[in-house]
Amino acid sequence: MKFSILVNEGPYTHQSSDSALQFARAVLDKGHEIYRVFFYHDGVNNGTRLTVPPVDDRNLQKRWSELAAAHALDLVVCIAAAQRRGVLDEGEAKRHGKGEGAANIAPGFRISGLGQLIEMGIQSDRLVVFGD
Amino acid sequence: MKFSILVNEGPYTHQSSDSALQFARAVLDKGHEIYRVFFYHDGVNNGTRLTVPPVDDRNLQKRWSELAAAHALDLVVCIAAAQRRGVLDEGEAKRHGKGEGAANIAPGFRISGLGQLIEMGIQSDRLVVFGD
Amino acid sequence: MLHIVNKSPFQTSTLQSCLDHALAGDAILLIEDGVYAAIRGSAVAAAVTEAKGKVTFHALGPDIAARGIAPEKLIDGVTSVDYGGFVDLVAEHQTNQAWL
Amino acid sequence: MLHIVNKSPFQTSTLQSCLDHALAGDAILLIEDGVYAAIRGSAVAAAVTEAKGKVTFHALGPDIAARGIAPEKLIDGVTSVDYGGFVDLVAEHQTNQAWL
Amino acid sequence: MADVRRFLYINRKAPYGTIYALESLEVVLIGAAFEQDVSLAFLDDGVFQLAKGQDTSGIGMKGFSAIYRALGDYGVTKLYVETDSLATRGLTLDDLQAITFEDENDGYTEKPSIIPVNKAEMAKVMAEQDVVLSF
Amino acid sequence: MADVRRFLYINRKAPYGTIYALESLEVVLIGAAFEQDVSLAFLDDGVFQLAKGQDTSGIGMKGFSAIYRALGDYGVTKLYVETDSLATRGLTLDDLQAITFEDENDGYTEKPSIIPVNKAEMAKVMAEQDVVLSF
Repeated sequence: MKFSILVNEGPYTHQSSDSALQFARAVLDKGHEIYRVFFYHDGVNNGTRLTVPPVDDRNLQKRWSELAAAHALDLVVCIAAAQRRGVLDEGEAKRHGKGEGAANIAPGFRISGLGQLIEMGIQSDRLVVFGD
Repeated sequence: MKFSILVNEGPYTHQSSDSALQFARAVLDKGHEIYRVFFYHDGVNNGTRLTVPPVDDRNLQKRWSELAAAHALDLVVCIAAAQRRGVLDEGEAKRHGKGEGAANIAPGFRISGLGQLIEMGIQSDRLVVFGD
Repeated sequence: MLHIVNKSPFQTSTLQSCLDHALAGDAILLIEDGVYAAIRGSAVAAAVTEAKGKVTFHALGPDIAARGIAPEKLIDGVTSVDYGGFVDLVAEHQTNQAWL
Repeated sequence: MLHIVNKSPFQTSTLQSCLDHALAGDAILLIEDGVYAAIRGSAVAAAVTEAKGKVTFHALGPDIAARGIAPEKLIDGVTSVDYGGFVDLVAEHQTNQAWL
Repeated sequence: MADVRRFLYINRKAPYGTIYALESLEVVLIGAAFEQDVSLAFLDDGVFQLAKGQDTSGIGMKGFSAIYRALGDYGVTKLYVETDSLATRGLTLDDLQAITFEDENDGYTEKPSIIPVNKAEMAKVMAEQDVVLSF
Repeated sequence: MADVRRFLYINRKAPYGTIYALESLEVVLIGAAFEQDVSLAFLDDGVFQLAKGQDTSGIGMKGFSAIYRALGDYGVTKLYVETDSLATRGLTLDDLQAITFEDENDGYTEKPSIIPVNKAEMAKVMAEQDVVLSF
């Protein structure tokens, strides 16, 4: 079965991202497919490479990036929500004059439009929302 | 009278930052002093220079930076909370190997420890908390 | 003590908890979604009206206007204040507590 | 329909709203702070027990354990599932709805 | 049109206190281009989103209540509003702004987009969907 | 010691669902170095923070309930717990972990840090403070 996941909250502050990650792993363990994971609202903050959690704590961005690498997941960060909250890829950082090296999108995440959220609602058998 | 303000939530997602800003302006208008504004939890996200809100919307980071510049406010971002969420100054960005130009702390904000929060509780006549 | 409530009383139990812990003579300031508690005729209006005998109620005018609550929809005795009035309330009370 | 509730029933009215809108035969899955609704003897236990005649209740075991709720404290008839069971519940129901 | 799905956007949160109402609306506007069968549900504090007379000038935030009135132009014409939720909050349908659309199947007659429903009817609306999005 | 203030940390949120409980605790630990008069209030869902037997291995998050037991070593010895909040949640004091401190003014006798209070007593605790921090 084709699953998609919507993550509405950032890492650490709410459990949403942790729950979504555990759910994603279980979906894959059960032999299902993950069509896409979409990050909206503060959820876009899961995709910043600048987080430095305490050494004895989990690194949620890395967990997402690693899961994406291992299973060729499509992790999409909403562009409008990301701009509001300061998550930019190289093109965005350049366009908005944020300076060389300012792009903070993490490996395995890509920035795209809200259409990707609607599309995953159309293309997936199941869509599960994690939020506050 | 000496006021201090604690902001627990990031920009846009909750009204807290807007309310705190309006409150800070009113404190100054009334002739009081602002000892410090401390940003904790997701509140640290008020201090990223990478946000690009829609052109017809307010830019909260700029509003804070401008208020700080106009009134010599002390805007302090909690270092532990900021590391968890990916807000870094140049020293932090370098120490954690995030690459040249990655520092995203906005003008007028500084990163420091939680002791600054306790200290403002001791030194201020009034402390007001804005959060979720 | 000044109690500051920023949550809708229909969504969370925060206002009720505040009312349960406010002492006679305390003031309660409703801000953000908390101002919805000031609407006349709602399911929580009776609790607010009853508490008025013990505490004073204030609500942030700009938040009321933002939410489209007409002045005539406010419960009698709830005082509307602007941000300057918010500052005054904080200054007048030695301690304040945000009910987050 | 599978309803997913992640809020404490003591803090917000979310579970009550979900119960008010669930149809006979629906399933409710409690996750995150939502699992507190499964504690026996609480102020919301009666509402959960009553709803059991209409809907089935499931609660995420890892969230129950994280919060220190002992298995014997769970209301009878609330099924504990792991993340795999969560996936199965979603798969078994054509639609699901998160009560955020 | 083989793949038309019934999308329901759940609105249970008040505007301005948090951004969910606004960002939900942004999804609805983008989603309108996908020619799906779209409905919006307003219940619990979500009914406050439709209150008339919203004036955000004093809080320094952009108001967005006018966008709801533009939904008809995007082909989003089914706004289910729960009357029980209104009553709990001391509101009636008269406290909501008028939202209409021009029915292209009926000579572009102007018709109301707001569909008042009680709790039981709202439950049925929810049960009839393919994709339920909540924010 | 001219400037000793009464600090009260309000805990009204459950652990793990959100980070507030943990990050509040981090403030308490740092604040302990400042030699103020520190109290913690646990009411509403905050009482869940002290539940015994918390095992977070299944949710991929770090548990932090042990930190409460270390508070005594930091000189934080007044944990007011509202019994009405416990009862509403189907809990009793027995469902909480034991938290103690060694009283240096009483030959380092081990004493309980948890002070059960009812609603009215909690209201009085709140009223006696200089600085009230909530997260």
